[in-house]
Amino acid sequence: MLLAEGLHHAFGRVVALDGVSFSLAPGQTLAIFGPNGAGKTTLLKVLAGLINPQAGSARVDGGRRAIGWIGHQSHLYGHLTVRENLLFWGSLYGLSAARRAARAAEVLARLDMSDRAGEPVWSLSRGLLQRAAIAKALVHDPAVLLLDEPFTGLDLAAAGQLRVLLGELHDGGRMMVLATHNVDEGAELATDVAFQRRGRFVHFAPRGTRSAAEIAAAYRRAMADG
Amino acid sequence: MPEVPQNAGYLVAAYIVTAVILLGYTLSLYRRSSKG
Amino acid sequence: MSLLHRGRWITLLGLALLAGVYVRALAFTPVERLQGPAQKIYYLHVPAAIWAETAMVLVGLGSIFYLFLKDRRLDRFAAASAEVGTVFAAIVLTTGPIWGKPIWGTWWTWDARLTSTLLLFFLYIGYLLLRGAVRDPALGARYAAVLGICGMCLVPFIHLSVYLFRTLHPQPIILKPSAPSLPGSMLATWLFSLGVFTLLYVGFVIQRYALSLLWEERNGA
Amino acid sequence: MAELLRQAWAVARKDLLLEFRTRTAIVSAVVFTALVLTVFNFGRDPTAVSALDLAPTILWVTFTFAAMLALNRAFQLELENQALEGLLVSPLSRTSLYWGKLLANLAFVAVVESVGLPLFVLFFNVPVGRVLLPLVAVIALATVGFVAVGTLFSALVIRTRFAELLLVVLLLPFLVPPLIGAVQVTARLFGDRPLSEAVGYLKLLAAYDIVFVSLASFLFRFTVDE
Repeated sequence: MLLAEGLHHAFGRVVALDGVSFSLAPGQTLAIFGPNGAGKTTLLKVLAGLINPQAGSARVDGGRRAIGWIGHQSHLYGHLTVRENLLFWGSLYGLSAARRAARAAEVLARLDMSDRAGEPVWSLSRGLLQRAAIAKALVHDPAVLLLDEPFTGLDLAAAGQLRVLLGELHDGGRMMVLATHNVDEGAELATDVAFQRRGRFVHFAPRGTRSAAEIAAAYRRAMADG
Repeated sequence: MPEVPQNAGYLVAAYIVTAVILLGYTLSLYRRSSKG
Repeated sequence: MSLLHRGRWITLLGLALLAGVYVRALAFTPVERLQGPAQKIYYLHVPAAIWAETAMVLVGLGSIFYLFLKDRRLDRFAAASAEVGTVFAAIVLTTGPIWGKPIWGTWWTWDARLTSTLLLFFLYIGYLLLRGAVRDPALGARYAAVLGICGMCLVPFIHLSVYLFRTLHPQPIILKPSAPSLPGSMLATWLFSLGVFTLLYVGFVIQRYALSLLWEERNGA
Repeated sequence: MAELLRQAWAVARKDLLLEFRTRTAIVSAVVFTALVLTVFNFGRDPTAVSALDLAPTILWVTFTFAAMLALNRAFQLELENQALEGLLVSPLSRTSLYWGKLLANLAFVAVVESVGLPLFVLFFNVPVGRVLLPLVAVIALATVGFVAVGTLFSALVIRTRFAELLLVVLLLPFLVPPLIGAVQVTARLFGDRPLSEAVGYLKLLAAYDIVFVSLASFLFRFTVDE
């Protein structure tokens, strides 16, 4: 379960969150669309515990152990190998030595990077680096996966691969919150859709049978009216 | 009776320096507050 | 009457009374036989040193409460107290050598108070530089608070290490530079001066506090 | 408590592994120490000033410089590898992060000191034999003091512009008390004076360590949290 209640946060006079409340059950994926500066990243950072909100509260069952974060930073140490990175992060998430070794192997296999396990991260290409970053975010099998503009900077092929991969992550009870300013990305992954503007959800509803195109049109209408 | 050392010059210098620093800071505060 | 004006009035009153201290010290207080007239530098040097240090302790206290209460007023006070503390430290570091030359024959002596004020001065410079180096006001306030608290906790250690160091090289008791055990009228002048420096501290801090308010309104921080 | 130490050790181990992999920082620090000791040797006229009088100051000025080199690179690792956000998202407590960095810094400085001390004895033929143990003890006692404060301050300056310079300026007043204590105790040791004379300074060093390690552990969170 993920619960956000009455979130308010501002940086000086710039309002980032102006009363956001929603909850997410296992298996649900929320896609949040909104222009830059709508407060999407702030919302994700509050959910991840990086920022404590000036008002309201955000809670995830299992706390930080249950949260996976994929942002613009890889969180990987260049001079460590891919496996060494995964083992290090696994130990921070409280996995026992055996458990983290198993998880590392499992996650690398899932991202078909097992052959790269022994290579230093600095030698990886951009696409491989992105996959290694996702591997890191999954090593502790998080209940909630928070993705902040994951598609930015990826070429078409890498974006496609990422979309397939995220699709597969729907398994089990995993919850996902994806924030992006590009409405053409991620709409089809979502079980629920929200439009965020000036710190508020101007639209929040299940995707239902709406196609990505319909959602994009609805988004443009919502953003257009003043 | 040992003769009292004649070092009044230093005394005056110290008092002037203190006054200059305090007045200087007062001025600085005034200038910074009125700057447009 | 705005805060700024109130601060200015207090400062002007303080400066006027300071003139009173000058007259009283120079004309109406007896000359100390051993050190000669230069001894009267004391009446400014010691109160300034006391307030240079007290200001740092107040910066630390303001910083502790700021970190817990996140109240911007405490942060403004800490910034003001640090700047004013720097000014008083500057007074000590200028009058100190001027006093040292006639009494010890050298411009700089590792006298306990002078040395501890020098360290305090470096602490202040670091504090002001840190505040200047961080652009985001909220972040700058938090970082300054961390340094302010460490600075306050350092003051006793500065004293300990400096006075401990000094007791190993005992200076002649007669010219005991640190504690001003002064007879009658000299003590009165000294206390009067301490009072004036207190007033100056308050006036300056209020003005500097009001200045921060002004800057915040101006660039909408 | 065990969890705190375990996590701290994970961070320290990662830092030292990275340090071992790149080695540039540790080698340059050791070379720098040797250089400073050499310069000190040329800097004095052996006939005028006996080595013994200057020895404590030379030793401690060298060690202080070496320590400051170490302090800067600690959080540089996180910045270069874009990993600080990952550490803050993970369940790693801020105190453990601080202790991890402190341990790594102390290990780094210990390596430099363990090379610097023999060189120092060699260059200045200081009779260290009998007093080696107490000397190492006072070196450790003083180093913990300023590295504890330095580790906290390096987190403060890491995001400012002139990080290296600012760190030195902020740290200078905090170096003096432990430095005075260390030089005084070292002078007594070299002068074969009974340690009882230096008890005051030993207490100063111990009190400094206790106060500033606990203070820095508490204040560290404010340097990283939003």
